[in-house]
Amino acid sequence: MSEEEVIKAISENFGELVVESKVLRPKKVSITVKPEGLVSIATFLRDSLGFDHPLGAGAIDYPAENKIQMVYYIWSMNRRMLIMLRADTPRDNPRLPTLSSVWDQMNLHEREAWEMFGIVFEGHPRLEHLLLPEDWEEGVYPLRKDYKLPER
Amino acid sequence: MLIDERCIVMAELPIPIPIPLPEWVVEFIALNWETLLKIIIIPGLAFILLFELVAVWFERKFLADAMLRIGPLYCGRVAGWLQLIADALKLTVKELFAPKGAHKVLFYAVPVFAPTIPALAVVLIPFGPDWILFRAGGAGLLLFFALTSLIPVLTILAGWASNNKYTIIGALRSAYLYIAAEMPLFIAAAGVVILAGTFDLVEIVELQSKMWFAIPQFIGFITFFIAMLGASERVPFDIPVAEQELVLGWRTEYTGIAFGLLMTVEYACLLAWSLLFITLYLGGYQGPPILGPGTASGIFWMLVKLGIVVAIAIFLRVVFPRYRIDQALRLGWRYLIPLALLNIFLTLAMKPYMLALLK
Amino acid sequence: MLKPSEIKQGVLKPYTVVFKHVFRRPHTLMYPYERLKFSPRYRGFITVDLEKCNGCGMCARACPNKCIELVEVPGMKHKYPKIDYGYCCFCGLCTDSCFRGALKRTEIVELSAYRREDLVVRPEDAQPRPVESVLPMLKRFITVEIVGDNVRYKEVR
Amino acid sequence: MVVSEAKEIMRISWGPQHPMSGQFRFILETDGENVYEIIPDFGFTHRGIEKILEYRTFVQGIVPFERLAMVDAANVGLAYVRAIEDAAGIEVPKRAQYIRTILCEISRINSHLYAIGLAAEAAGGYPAIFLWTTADRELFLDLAEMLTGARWSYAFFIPGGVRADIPEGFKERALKVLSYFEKRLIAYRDSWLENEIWLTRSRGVGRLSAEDAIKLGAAGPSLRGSGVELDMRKEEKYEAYEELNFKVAVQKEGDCQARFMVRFLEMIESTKIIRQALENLPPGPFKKPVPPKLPKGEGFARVETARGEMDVHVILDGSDKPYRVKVCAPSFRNLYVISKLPKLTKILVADVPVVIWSFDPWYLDADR
Repeated sequence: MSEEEVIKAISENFGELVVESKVLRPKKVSITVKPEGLVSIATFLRDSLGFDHPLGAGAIDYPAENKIQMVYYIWSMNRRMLIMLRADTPRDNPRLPTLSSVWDQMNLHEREAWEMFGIVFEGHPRLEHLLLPEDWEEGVYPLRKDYKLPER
Repeated sequence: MLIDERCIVMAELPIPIPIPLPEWVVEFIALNWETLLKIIIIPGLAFILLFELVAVWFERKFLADAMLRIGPLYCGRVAGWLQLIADALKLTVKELFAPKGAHKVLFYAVPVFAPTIPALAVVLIPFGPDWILFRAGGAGLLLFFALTSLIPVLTILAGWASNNKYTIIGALRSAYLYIAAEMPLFIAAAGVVILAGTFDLVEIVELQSKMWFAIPQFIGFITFFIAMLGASERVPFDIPVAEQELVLGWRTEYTGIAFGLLMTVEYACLLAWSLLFITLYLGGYQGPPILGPGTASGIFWMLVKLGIVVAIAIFLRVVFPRYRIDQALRLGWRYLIPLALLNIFLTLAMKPYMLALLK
Repeated sequence: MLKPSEIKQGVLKPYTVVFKHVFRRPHTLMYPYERLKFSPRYRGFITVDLEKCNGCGMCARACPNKCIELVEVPGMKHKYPKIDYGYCCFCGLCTDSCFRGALKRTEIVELSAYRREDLVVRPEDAQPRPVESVLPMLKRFITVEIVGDNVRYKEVR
Repeated sequence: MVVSEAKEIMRISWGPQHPMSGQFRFILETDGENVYEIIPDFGFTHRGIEKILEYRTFVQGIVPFERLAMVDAANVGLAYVRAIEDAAGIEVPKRAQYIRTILCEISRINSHLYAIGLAAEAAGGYPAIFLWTTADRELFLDLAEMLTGARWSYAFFIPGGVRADIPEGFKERALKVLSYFEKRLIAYRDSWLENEIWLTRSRGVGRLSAEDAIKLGAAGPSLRGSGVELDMRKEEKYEAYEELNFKVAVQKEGDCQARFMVRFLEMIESTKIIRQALENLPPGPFKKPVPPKLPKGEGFARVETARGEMDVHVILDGSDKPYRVKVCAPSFRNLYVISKLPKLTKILVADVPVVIWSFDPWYLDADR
């Protein structure tokens, strides 16, 4: 099943939920999804399309378009293909459903995205600080563009 | 009092003592200088401390060579021999303190009493036909085992007294290990006793004049060596001191000279067990008389064999990792004890042929 | 139970192989008295050639940790780079970015100082100097030669 | 602090100041012998590399990026450089690809030697192999210093190629070092791989099955130790790995011994790769000039570092600094697998160092 078939399979089952899907590089597919369909598409990817090996997840802050994009990198072991599952949320009140039920490892990546970008993940078992110290003051999200690094 | 009388008395001494001593002291030395020599020099205090210094220096220098590095170098200009004395002195001047909530009396009692036990065990080992501190006759071997089995008791006391959760785990582990190591030692030694017919160490050594017991008792020889490593906690079995998990086992809370004394316990244990190993299997002081008949060549041969056995045991530290506690216990209970029992059956079955071999 | 072949392979062979290593030459180097001879590309202390440098500041822009600052040198017409070794990570990007070849790498690594301010080296002090000036007790330079299956330390002048 | 009275489970803190844990803290829930829970405590060495990179140009960014897994600086630096080249569509000349492969494999051998030394020392005592590996790493550090000028943090790759060409005399020196190293590997195998007590300590300990390794997201030797053949050098065919033939080291048992063996075999493969790369080194330029400001774009690179597959996602916005750099670090996933291991197999307190060091985590890589 090459890249196009994966995109076709997803668009058939979740037509309207998929905002945009394109083939970045040979064997690398990028799919942007509405937040509501995130969990269903993720379970579909894992169970029927065989994307079982999670690599990581991170967020990107676009203050110009007032959105934060969360990207999940998943690798399929038998298809030898990588998929980047993306979901956009508004910048002022970022909320996303958690994928830790689908891929267990996303639990840690979502905690990091929460403390660095402020994305609140509904249903996340334990939203706590992962990398930052416990006494990091609330509301300050270091990886956002408006947090300026003190220039030496 | 005629001066010459005192000089005569002193003249009989092998070493003339120039300093003026009170009357009764000279009398006392003149009468039993031989036992004093035994107590202080050869199998006594100086020997044990000197052995510990040389063994630690040897371990550092020899293992460093195997690891392609140099080891102590600058202390004492020649291959760092002074390093050990410097370390010992350093330990004496270090501050001595007990952790909060520790049982003070017990905490300091253990390092004081612990080295005496293996030192007492060394007393029973014959270094020559008549060069033995305490000729225990028929109870030589039994007394040795009775003494050495006191060590785990003190370890547990030390572990408990330091009021630290790691030391308790370390102390209990060393107790399990000691039991698993002592059983094969008893049974293997029983094989030798059956062959020799007596518990007296001197007679056991005399019997080995023509052929060492290692050859007829080969299985016992191997089990005794492995179990000896377990009893003196040398490398494959130094689990109680496993720094990866328990930092330093039951010795963690000790500082200063208390720590130094506990290190002496470890090396004195190694000394005691390897001396027994030599008397039981490698023919004690038997050997071609190089330094003339009698005790001199006996002591020489004992030291040579001791050097070889301890070198082999110490070199294991750089070759093998450490057993886990349950693997060590399994080795002790499942492999060493059956092997030792097999050895006893063999000796019982083939005793007449072995005796013919020995005569 | 261990089969005899297992014992020979698993116990005796490691013992003998490690024992053979006792007779090999140790790899320790007596540092202050003998010192490794680094390759000509080694990235150590950086010297500033006051004639070639025209004060363009390319090196200051290239430095990832912003350790280089252009300062006036009394008696010279324009500014020269002053390097703060407290922040420098010896990546060598400044020497590569200087197209006039004014910044040169040397093999001196003995740059420790008692105070943080002493780590800042002004351009006029950053002149090339031999290693002996930094290591007075140095006896010989060493290069590592491989002879058969052994490593030998050869002295090089 | 006691967690549950019923089973007397006590919570022991392992690290960050612990002889065998390196600068990382694990919280062990154990009852003295059995370990029921290993909770990694991330963040002790978090430096915010992803934020620092947004304030540095591309060439300057390589220096902090390499400090993610400094012991394997070449492969890690390559991940960032390839991500930028992928984003801006830069073509690297052939000779630069070969030089990059050579330095990457030298750095891989360095990293594996470091890992093997510590894995051996984790099993207890002070085995000689722990210091032999340090002694033999010196030769490879000298090789890297001859090529790049630095022993550890090379900063040798830049978008468009490498910073300098191979010096003369490098090839003969490298071939001599490699033949010496192969003799040393025989000494390692004889003294350690068949070492009876090492086998009892590592065989069957920390067993990770193939589908668990895939599901939990193990990386690199930890994945290949469980029988899953995934090596980015064969998948992505980057740099010169396409023309060089080498095997992917895979073991099936999935225990500590298998992971140790995978690293050992990978070192042998690396020597073969370096030899082939040195033999047919193509002529031509070693660097292509690249403008400081790169066009807008998005790039993704996957490089097989010594610890596993590192994925870097770079987004450029037309300026000379990256807009956002997302790093998926292999040690982060390996540490996650370690935390799930007590649920899969029985682990004793004495096994914890052997298990942890068989995954060879690099904590700065995990904390980013």
